[in-house]
Amino acid sequence: MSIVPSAKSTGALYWPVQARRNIGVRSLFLVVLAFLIAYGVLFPGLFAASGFAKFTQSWFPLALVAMAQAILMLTGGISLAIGATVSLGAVIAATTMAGPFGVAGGAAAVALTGLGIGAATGFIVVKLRLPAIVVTLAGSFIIGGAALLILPRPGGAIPAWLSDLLAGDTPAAFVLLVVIVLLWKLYLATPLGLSLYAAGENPVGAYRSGVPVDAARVAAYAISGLLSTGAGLFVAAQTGSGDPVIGTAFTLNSIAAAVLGGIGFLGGQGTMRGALAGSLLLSLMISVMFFLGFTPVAQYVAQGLIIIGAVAIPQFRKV
Amino acid sequence: MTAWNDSAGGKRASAILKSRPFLTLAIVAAVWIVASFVSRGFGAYGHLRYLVELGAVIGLVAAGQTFVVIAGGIDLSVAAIVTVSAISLPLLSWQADPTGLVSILAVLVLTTIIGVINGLGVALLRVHPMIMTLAMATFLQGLLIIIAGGSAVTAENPLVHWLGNARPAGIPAGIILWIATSAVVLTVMHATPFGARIFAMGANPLAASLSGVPMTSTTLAVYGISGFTAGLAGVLVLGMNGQGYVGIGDPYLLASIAAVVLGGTSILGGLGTYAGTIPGAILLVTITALITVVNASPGWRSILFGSLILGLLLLSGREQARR
Amino acid sequence: MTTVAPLLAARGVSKAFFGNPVLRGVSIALQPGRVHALLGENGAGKSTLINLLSGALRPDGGEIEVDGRAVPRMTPALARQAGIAVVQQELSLTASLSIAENVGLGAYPKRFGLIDYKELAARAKAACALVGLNEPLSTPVGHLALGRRQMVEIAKALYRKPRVLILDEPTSSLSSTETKILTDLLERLRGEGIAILYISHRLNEVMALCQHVTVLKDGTCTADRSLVGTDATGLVRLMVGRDPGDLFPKWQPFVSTTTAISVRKFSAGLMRDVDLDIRAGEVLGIGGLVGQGQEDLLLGLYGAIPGRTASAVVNGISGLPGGVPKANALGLAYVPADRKREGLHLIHPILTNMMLPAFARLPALKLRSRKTERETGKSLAAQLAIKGDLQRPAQALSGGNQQKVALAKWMPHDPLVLLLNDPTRGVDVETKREIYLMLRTFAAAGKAVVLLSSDTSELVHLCDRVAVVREGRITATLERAALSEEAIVSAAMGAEKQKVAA
Amino acid sequence: TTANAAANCIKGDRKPPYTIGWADIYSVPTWMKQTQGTIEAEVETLKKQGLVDKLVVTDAQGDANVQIQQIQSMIDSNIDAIILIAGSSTAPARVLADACAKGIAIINFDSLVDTDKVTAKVNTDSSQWGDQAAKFLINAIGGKGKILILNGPAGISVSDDRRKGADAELKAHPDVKVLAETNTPYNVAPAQEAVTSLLFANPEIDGILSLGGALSAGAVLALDKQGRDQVPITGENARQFLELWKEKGLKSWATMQPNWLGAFAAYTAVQALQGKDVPAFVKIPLPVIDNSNIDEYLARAKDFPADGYIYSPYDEELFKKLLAQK
Ligand SMILES: Nc1ncnc2c1ncn2[C@@H]1O[C@H](COP(=O)(O)OP(=O)(O)OP(=O)(O)O)[C@@H](O)[C@H]1O
Ligand SMILES: Nc1ncnc2c1ncn2[C@@H]1O[C@H](COP(=O)(O)OP(=O)(O)OP(=O)(O)O)[C@@H](O)[C@H]1O
Ligand SMILES: [Mg+2]
Ligand SMILES: [Mg+2]
Repeated sequence: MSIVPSAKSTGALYWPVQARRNIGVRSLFLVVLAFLIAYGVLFPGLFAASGFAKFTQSWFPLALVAMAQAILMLTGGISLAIGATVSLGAVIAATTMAGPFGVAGGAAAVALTGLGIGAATGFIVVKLRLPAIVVTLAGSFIIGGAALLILPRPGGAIPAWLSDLLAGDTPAAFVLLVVIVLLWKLYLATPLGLSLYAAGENPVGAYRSGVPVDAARVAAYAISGLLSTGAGLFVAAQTGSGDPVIGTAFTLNSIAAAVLGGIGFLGGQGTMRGALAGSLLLSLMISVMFFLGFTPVAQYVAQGLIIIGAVAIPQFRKV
Repeated sequence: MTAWNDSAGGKRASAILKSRPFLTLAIVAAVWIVASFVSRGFGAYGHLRYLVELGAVIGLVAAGQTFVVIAGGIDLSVAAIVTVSAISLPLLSWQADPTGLVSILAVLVLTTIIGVINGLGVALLRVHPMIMTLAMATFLQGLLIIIAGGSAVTAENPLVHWLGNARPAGIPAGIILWIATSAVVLTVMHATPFGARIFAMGANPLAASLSGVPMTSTTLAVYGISGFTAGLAGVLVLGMNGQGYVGIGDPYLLASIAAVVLGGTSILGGLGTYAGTIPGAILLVTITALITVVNASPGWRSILFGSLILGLLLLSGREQARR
Repeated sequence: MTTVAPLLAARGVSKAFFGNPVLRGVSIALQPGRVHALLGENGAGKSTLINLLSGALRPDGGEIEVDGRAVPRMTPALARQAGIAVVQQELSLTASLSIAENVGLGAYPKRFGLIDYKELAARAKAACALVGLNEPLSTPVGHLALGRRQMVEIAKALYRKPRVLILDEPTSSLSSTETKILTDLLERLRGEGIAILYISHRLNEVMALCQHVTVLKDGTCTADRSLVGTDATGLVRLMVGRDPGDLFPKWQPFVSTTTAISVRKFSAGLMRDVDLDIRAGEVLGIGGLVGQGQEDLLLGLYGAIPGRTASAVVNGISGLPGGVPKANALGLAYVPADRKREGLHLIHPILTNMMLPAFARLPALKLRSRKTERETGKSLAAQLAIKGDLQRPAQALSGGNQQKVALAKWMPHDPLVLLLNDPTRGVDVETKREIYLMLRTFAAAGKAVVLLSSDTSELVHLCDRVAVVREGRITATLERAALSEEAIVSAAMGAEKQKVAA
Repeated sequence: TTANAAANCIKGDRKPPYTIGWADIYSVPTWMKQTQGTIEAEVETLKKQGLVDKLVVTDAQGDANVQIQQIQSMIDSNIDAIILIAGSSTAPARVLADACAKGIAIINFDSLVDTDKVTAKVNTDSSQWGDQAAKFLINAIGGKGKILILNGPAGISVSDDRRKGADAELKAHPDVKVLAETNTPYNVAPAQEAVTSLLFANPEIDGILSLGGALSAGAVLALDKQGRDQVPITGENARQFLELWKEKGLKSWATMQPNWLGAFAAYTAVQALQGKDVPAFVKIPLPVIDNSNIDEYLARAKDFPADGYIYSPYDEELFKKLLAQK
């Protein structure tokens, strides 16, 4: 251990703390950067306004669900209901926004549903001490069932102006993502937000230190639900309508993105920027493989290799 | 775990009665009894026998999954392995193998190797099990594109057909296979040093390795076993359906995990028993069958299914505090 | 002084876990300006008592009083408001958070609802300075060595500006320098009128620091008196209820010419190019400041981390063991310092923990014999005085008893070389005595013991030789005749480079 | 569409040879592989004619969101034509509109998208499918009796359309009692499991209305395993089902979603790119398999995968005829 007296002024603590957290994900950042460059070379249109807009739009929902999963995993939880929750969010958006309460009413319904589902799940997992993986598996059937009740088949509608705003040739998705990341940083700068880490890694110690462990975990589930239905709203806007099974694939993808980004399963390990980078890699991979002209078989093989490689290579450098 | 305590007779009996496996079994029985009141034919002997036969497929997949989960991992490639097994068996059948045994063995070797490769990734590349097995499932999809649909000629494998359809002494062969597998699994898990190593590895890998547990070989063995039992399930499911197809294994991924956890094995590793997974598997097929015979819209059915699992989870116990 | 209402007190508290009584009608009163020692054997209920005092657990009976007033439902939050701070043994830290964020955890200064990092930095820095913790405040705690984490835990308690400071074995993983800083600090805090409750198994510290003592035995209070006029022997008598013998067994020279382990230019982890001979029949001590690479030395020899060497002979076989199973096969055994994380499977039965090395080396599919396991377990428990049902999970044992289990599991294998990483940390005197006796007997049987210890007196009185490690090198090897606490400390600090040959 | 106006989305600025993008939703299932086989064969023919130089294939792995991203990439790479089976009947609408605006020929077949912004949609009539199947079954059980309905996954428009298509017939025959309905993937195993449980719960069953895929084979196996007599059943052209039909002497009727829809989509795309007018919706008449022609199908069985579908024969003449219909 280096026993270096701290010469830095005490005022600047926040930024050094942030910088130290990058250490674990640096190599992933490099991989992502390499893919970004490859994408830019293969498709120069990426740097045009519309190319950039479309690219961020296809990444955006995955980024949201990766965050939704990561925040749970940071507290030592997990959700297999993310996909179903995305579907429910999409369905609610597509059935309410064209109705009497309009876009604002619809957005409120989507947000409240997400918060409510998340809080309920969190309550069951945290207060009743049931294993999150099965609770959320059961939850995925219940939530998915609710989506089917609301919209038994794809349909509904999102006002065109909203679709154009969120998923037209505008950088709205990117701006939204920046705002959400800022909000996350803000949340992490609150006592409740930061206690996510303590509550995830060392709940007993955190409790003894006076951290409201249960509240922090339930809040994480609620935020996760909000992010998931939010992703659903965006997907609905992006597609102009609702589909009760549109979110299915997001469950596993969100876990893959989070783990790829260095989020551990035991709680308290990893950072949100890592999870975001993980989701970006998953999204980039699809487009890059297209432009490289991979056949489906090659796509499957390459996808597996990239995922393993991104996780294994940093491990090797540690040894 | 309590069922495997070494306490004296009476204490032991009460421990068994209080144990998770027994509790799960009691819940299965309760669901069966209630369901046969709701629906006339549900409790018929033939139906129960069929449910157990269906449970055998989940039970076989979940056998390997139990090993993996106890060892602190998870195997997301089991569904793809079941499919690979069911699809490649006809391709590997040939004339010089009249009983079909050789082809079955060949397939099981193949799926075991797939499992061992998972283990290599986890143990040597140190890729998280969830990621490693997810990537493996992706690879296997690519493999399936190549091999699926190649079985232009239905290759009749007598042993596979027997497994899927025969009923020696009135008991479906699949159930017999399951019972035999369960006996081996329970013995290996609870009565051998290998089993003890797996529990140790799952509860605290660092302490296990410092205690001399051979981590790499144990990990390879655990994932190999999972590949093997998933392969076996693929053979059985092929026999029961007469035809393999892409997607035949899909239902068994979440089902195997759910059976393991409903049976009381901790998803965090280190605690559990296959004795709980067995009723856990039967519980799942029972609920699925129950949902099928209930007349409701797909949405309500899905909600009912989820609520039942949640309710039973509440009954069958909570995760213990850890760390 | 006794007329003042105690800042914090327990009145006749009882606590049982799953029907097993752990505390029975225990009372304790913490007065301002007094360091109060809480003594007792492992498992006597000390930690449980402080958990009651600090609201982490709720008593089954009796009352907790703050400033003479009963608090019906004590919680950690209430305790904090009442100015009670607890130093738990590295328990309450979060590895991924920085030092400052750990120190302030649960009591962050706020501005507009956000953590005020500026204020946090200032206050954390002040708290850290008190305990001599000078790493950058942004360092993640996970990057710190165990002893430094312990200092963070203490800083965390001080950060709360407590009126009552409770320390549960704060020195067990501290080096002597760090211990000195702490004792000086406690002296000062006492002078400022703070009430201090101090738990330790190191009686010399207790003698030097404390004014009053409460002794617990099997969950009841057996003594509650002033320490004035009591000496260390008297203390031990209070604790064990009879006359203590000598803590350290009589040292007898053992002449042996065979070397158990011999390495040249050995590197592993922090250790660089070390030459070392470990003789059969000796207890070789490893000393030095915490975190100089001592642990890597043991782990490297044990094959648990990769090591390089110019030449190595281990129990007659040349070459380093490539991996733990190979090391075990060569007769090496390792007992880690952090028993909870590295030594034990807390959720598994005590018996299973004891049998694990056997499981690791038996043929994988040979059927187990429950009967033999039970018998082995029973005899080990008897040998090391581990009481109670061996089917309980190891986490139900008190810290000291956990340590015994971590040691006991190697005994059936008759290791030729025992690599011990601070084996008496948190162990009560009686058990320590038993362990010391065991180690000497072990050495006398012609086997080698390597004892890494943070307790210098242990090194002085128990070892045949002590190798002192500093910055990854062995800077001195002190033979028995040259062994003294001063010699070890000065070698560790590098005050003078010495190479004393006997 | 008037006679000399080009087809929808076509601007006439794209010259042969064309690059065709095949946006597959999930390439692993056998039906999809067979479909891809017909596309590849067709593309080979078109290549020989110098009309096509490349077929780009993407696989969305069942995820409608990925399919959208891949279609976007196709647009970005300025592809000439996109043929697709949609992963959602609504989701790709907006990205397809973008493609259409760029003058890319879009032929959507099998699973359709609710949008006009495509060159053409090609499909059988799902509603008619349900209607004809119900007609056959009701007729086969003599206008009254107890039936089970097996349907594909819930929440998907194809299964919903087929089921709705059966409604009118069912309403018209109040003596036909629907005992139970199930939604499962279009596969053998789940159908067999569901039907077995339903048979125990409802000992008297007169017929099974099965709405596609390999569901019927599962139902037949379930009856067979319980030693029950087979009942009239509808189905699709899955090879396993057709073989069971013959083996058990079933009273059956089947139709199909011909795999050559893929080849036809590729053909249509090139036609449209060349400035030919193509109808916005090409309705493919449902081929019917019944006892009169099942032997013809089974005679060709060995050319098809054991877990595949025996589709009706096709040739360019057929394609021309289909395009000519108004
Ligand atoms: N949560 C718990 N569940 C069950 N038993 C417990 C629990 N906590 C403590 N015990 C038991 O209570 C007894 C007292 O434990 P405690 O930790 O208070 O002892 P201690 O005096 O602190 O010992 P040590 O000196 O070893 O730290 C022990 O026998 C321990 O096994
Ligand atoms: N939920 C629990 N179930 C069983 N035992 C527990 C539980 N929580 C704590 N214990 C045990 O009770 C004892 C008291 O807990 P505590 O955290 O105070 O440790 P401790 O005795 O001070 O240990 P150490 O001396 O190693 O720090 C410990 O042995 C701990 O492992
Ligand atoms: Mg204690
Ligand atoms: Mg202790």
